[in-house]
Amino acid sequence: MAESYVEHEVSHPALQHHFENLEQQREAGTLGMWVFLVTEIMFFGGMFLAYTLYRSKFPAAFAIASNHLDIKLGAINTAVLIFSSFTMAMAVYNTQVGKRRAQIISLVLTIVLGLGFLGIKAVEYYQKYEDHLIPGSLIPGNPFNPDPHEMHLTPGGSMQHVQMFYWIYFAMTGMHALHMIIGVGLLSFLLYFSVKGRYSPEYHNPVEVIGLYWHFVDIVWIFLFPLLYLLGRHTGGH
Amino acid sequence: MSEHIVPVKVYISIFLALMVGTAVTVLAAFQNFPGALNVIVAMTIAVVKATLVVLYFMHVRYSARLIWVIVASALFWMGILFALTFSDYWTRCWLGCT
Amino acid sequence: MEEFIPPLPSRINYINAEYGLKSWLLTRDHKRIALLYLGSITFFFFIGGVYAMLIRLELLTPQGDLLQSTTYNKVFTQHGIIMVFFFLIPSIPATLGNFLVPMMIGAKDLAFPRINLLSWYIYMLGGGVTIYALLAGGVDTGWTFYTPFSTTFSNSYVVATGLGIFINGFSSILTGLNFIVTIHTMRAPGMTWFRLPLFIWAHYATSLVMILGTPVIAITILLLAFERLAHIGIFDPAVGGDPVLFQHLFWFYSHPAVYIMILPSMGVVSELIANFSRKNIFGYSFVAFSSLAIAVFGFLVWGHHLFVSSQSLYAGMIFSFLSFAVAVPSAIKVFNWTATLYKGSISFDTPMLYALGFIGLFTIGGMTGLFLATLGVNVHVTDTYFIVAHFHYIMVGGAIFGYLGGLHYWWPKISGRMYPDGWGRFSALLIFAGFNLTFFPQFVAGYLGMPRRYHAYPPEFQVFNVLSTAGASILAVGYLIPAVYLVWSMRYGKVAPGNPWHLPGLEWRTQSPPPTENFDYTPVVTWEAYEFAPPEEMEVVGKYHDQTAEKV
Amino acid sequence: MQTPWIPFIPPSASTLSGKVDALYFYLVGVTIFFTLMISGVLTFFVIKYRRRNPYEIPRPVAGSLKLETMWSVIPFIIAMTMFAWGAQVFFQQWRPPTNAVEIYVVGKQWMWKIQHTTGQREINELHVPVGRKIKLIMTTEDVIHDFFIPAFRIKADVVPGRYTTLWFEATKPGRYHLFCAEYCGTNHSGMIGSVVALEPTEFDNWLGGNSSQQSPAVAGKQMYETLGCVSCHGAAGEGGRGPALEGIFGKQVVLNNGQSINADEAYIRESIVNPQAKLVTGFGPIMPTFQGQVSEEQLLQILAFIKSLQIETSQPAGRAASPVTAPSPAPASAASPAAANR
Ligand code: HEA
Ligand code: HEA
Ligand code: HEC
Ligand code: CUA
Ligand SMILES: [Cu+2]
Repeated sequence: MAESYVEHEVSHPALQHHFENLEQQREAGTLGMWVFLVTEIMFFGGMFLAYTLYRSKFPAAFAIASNHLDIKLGAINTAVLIFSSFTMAMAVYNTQVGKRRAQIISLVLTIVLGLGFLGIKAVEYYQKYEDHLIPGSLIPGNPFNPDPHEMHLTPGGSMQHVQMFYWIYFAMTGMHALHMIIGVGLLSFLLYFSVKGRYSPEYHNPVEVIGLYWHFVDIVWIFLFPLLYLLGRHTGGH
Repeated sequence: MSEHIVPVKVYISIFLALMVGTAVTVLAAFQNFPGALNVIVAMTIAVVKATLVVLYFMHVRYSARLIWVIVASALFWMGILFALTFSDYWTRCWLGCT
Repeated sequence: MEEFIPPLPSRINYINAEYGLKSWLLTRDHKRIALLYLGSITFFFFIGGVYAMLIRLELLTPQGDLLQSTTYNKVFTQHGIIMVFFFLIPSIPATLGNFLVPMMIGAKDLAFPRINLLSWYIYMLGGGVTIYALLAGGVDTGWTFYTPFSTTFSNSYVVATGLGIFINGFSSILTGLNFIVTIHTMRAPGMTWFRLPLFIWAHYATSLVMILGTPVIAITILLLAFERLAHIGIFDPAVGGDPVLFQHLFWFYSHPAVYIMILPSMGVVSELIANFSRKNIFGYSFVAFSSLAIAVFGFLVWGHHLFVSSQSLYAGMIFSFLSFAVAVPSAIKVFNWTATLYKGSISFDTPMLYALGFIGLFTIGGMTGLFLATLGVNVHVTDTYFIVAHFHYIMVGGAIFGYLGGLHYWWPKISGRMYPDGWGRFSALLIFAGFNLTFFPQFVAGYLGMPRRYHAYPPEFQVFNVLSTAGASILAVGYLIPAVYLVWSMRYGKVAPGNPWHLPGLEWRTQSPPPTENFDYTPVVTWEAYEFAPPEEMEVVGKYHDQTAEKV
Repeated sequence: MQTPWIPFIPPSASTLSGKVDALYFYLVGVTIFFTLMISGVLTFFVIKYRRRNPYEIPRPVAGSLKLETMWSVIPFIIAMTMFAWGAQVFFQQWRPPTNAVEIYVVGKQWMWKIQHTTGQREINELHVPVGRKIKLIMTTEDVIHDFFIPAFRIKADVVPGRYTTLWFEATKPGRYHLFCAEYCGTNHSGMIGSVVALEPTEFDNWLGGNSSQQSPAVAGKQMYETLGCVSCHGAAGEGGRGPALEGIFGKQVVLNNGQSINADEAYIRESIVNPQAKLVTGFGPIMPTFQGQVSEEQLLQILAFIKSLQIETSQPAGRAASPVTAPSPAPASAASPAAANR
């Protein structure tokens, strides 16, 4: 039981008082984000479960409903999001190697692509609104009431289950979009501090951590796209 | 635990692979594969894409073992949620449905 | 025994470091945040307790004469919701855990102090929304919110209450996240995983459950709220959904949540048993790993709440089997605690009385859990008072006993004052007696068939209900006494030395109350957990160690 | 209560209740054993090793792998005995015997509506004969309820949109509690009633005294006609624009996606309220949904009618393959739907 104490290092301005050094702070930040992403996975997991259950119960209705989604916009959006993930990765890279300008450009691009994704999503939502495909009375005054003929309601599908598909669709893409909006907010925050020159090769944990979040949101979409837009296409894509 | 800087080349190849994956999954969706194969193909491609993002964009390939454990446990718990819920739904009719 | 500690000039601690409301409301000090939580959960406990007394008074007579049936339904629902989500889940982690996790591992604070403060605000916001819902008209779905009653048929404030619980969930997630990261990255030099006090292991396991389970209840409640508002649904059979899916998702969280409630308490009891018998815990690694095992296996058994819900018979068997498996780690703990006492030097301070009470009552509560996990018996006793008795034995007799024991044990550290020991022991015994009188008769009433959530009941059950209500009155008094003397002691209690019990834990090797950064220097740990030594050898590892907190 | 009052045990009045009680006593025994053992050892240690001197530091005791294994394995084994026994009783509770008399139960906020196959209706009361196996086919019109008869040690949720079953064989005549055990709203505690178990002869008298009512199958036939099912499925279910319904109950039906499915209660119910969900091969999606037009009770009646169709069909093969729904042993065969069919 010897008496020994660990002295503080000379500290970096970004070092918070309760950490010993930047390395520890970085480790904590990254670990924190990963743990948070685990909660996100479970959060979406509940919806994926509901989706899987009902698709297996009502395959025909889900195929019909899914065929009515705009596959072009969906695919474009997937590309947009993957691209934004790439620019995000580049933002981290440029910070790590200390290229300020390239770092700012990558962040701006990521934000623009993120907004682009949200814009396209909004167009899609609007189409669904026009087709009266918003389930239940989510939008008061515009209840779920698609034209059955439009829907090509084929043998084995029931309108009720089509509506259920759309509820799951809106719940999942809506939650995803919410995460995108939060992500764009976080990126703007990063951009602001990048312009002020806060991040450097020694200290860039926020860029990294927000990058992790952004990639996670991308991954969710990588699953949503085939599940919502693609499965059931082969039964007769309209 | 000094950090690993991934070269730009790797990022670009991953990006391209993801784009190709997207194209393939769209094309595959219109093919009429037998049985449940459509689902399997679509999900396999999605899993591959997600793995690429996790390993390279999210740097897990170069990260501490703890991060691997975290990623694995998230998947494991999703697995629990699915497996045990479906243990109910799939066996409901074993005794004849009512 | 204070001779060992040379009196030093009184100095600044976390309480008197800064003054003013603002310094509290904007604090990032985990110890102050713990006190903020302590105040708020006590408030919610008393609200929940008043509801409990209303339940008990109503059930004094078989006719529903005191409250109307709608009111009664709201009362037990709100009792359950407040006690579970706003009292018991945050109780130990957010107060004792918040205060002690950094101190026990030799850190200056939690990894994310701002997030820690945020979690308190989220808790208060969630609590505020819930209180609003209660005042606006209340909610009558039962704390389980089963659909389609909650989505379609109830006309009470389901959405607002759900929102409160949803918000509150994030506070729990953030606390868990903070603990996990802190325990991983901020242990003092020499504090290896197997030198961690068992309290830390328990909190680590609890945090795992918090981050893995809570998001699922969050999304479930959110979907429920939307389904109610928009008349759509994956849970509502009228529009093609399956109400049993809701039950799966609800219990996927809420069963593990019962381990959020009990694991921290088990952690406290491990500390108490070891420290008040001055023994290293018997089978340290078994106790540590059983916490993790409970956290992991706890996720595999949720379907035992669905045995009669029309769930598949085979799923029922799987869940029953796994429920029995999860009982084994609990058994390991109970036996190791008992064995720890062997050849110890056992004192009977108030915290130890609570710990001993815990072991006994938890055993009864846990064993009756096995009744419920036994399929054939479950069919008869589910949704009767047998269940009510089971979970109160664990949640009140177990979890709250652990909480009160811990609160007394660390009170000198938290407040810098001693509580009156005589009163402490007296109220511990009173609570023990009142508790058993309240809930034991409910086992009997339950097996006789008295259903739960009944506002009026057939007269033959009255005798058990009278006993129960009598017990609850004793219990209420028993809870009031500590509330009074603890508050009293903050001002008038004997000043506590840094290490009043002469214990080896890091939290005792600094002054009471601790300074803002806990230790003046980062301590270096060279001893094992629960390595007892003569007091003069268990030296202080922070620089100063004074005996007297400054009197305000 | 007519049964003798055994302390702390509700009246035991079904073939199952003794089995549940035996298991329960086993559990009580194990619990008492462990509780006494632990509190006994605890008390002993606490007294024996109480602190005698404030300075004493006991010697640390190392753990013992042997002990740890012992107290993990033994409780596990004990737990497995509970599991196995419990599962065995559960199977008996859950698997209805094939030759049981069916009774329909519909839960509704806040009452139980019961109908016997012979037509007698009851509310919040259920008359059953002693010594005969009874199977309840249950559903609900609104929220989840739970049919609980403590004296028989059985209960099961009734779930909207589904059919659940319970079975029992009463052993002692008497009047027993019937509770709703799943919280269902304002008057949950008022959703109670009684189960009256009668000696078979008394029961037959009771049935006879109440025989003016239509049997569910007859009522179902009327529904079948007024709802216009006849126009597609034919007057006696012989088929037309829609598939034949004769003898379909309990048989495999081939769907248009090539799968085949057992035509049980749930399937027939779904075919009526949501006909598009599963289409019989060779037929288009022309059957309209009847959701909202028929109550759960009426659905059960139509179901009874469709079931009854197979009694008269000359295809015993179809019946043999099905979980046989034997004709009710009750005497009121005059009200049998078959007769009405002719
Ligand atoms: C802190 C809370 C807590 C804890 C820790 C537990 C622990 C356990 N619970 Fe409990 N439970 C609740 C809170 C809790 N429960 C609540 C709130 C409900 C009702 C919810 C509602 O519907 O409102 C409930 C309901 C409930 C049910 C559902 C009943 C129903 O609705 O039909 C079941 C069924 O299996 C169950 C089982 C168990 C088991 C097996 C354990 C085990 O973990 C217990 C393990 C402990 C021991 C076994 C004791 C120690 C061991 C020994 C002394 C050695 C001897 C051991 C052996 C021989 C194995 N509980
Ligand atoms: C942590 C969880 C927790 C705690 C601590 C308690 C504590 C208590 N509970 Fe609770 N209870 C639940 C969780 C909890 N309960 C849950 C989840 C349910 C299920 C709800 C549902 O069905 O949806 C339930 C249901 C429940 C019922 C069943 C209701 C029903 O099914 O109809 C009953 C009945 O006796 C009951 C009683 C009590 C009593 C007497 C206490 C006592 O221990 C409380 C004692 C405390 C005080 C009394 C407060 C302190 C003293 C004062 C404030 C002084 C002032 C007092 C007076 C004016 C008298 N509870
Ligand atoms: C407009 C014509 C029409 C009417 C009216 C109609 N049905 Fe049908 N019914 C069909 C057709 C066509 C099918 C086969 C396709 C399907 O499964 O939906 C069918 C299938 C069924 C089935 C499943 C049969 C099987 O072999 O699996 C049942 C049961 C049924 N109907 C009952 C009813 C009842 C009861 C009513 C009245 C309340 C009714 N039908 C009214 C046309 C009709
Ligand atoms: Cu019906 Cu409770
Ligand atoms: Cu449980």
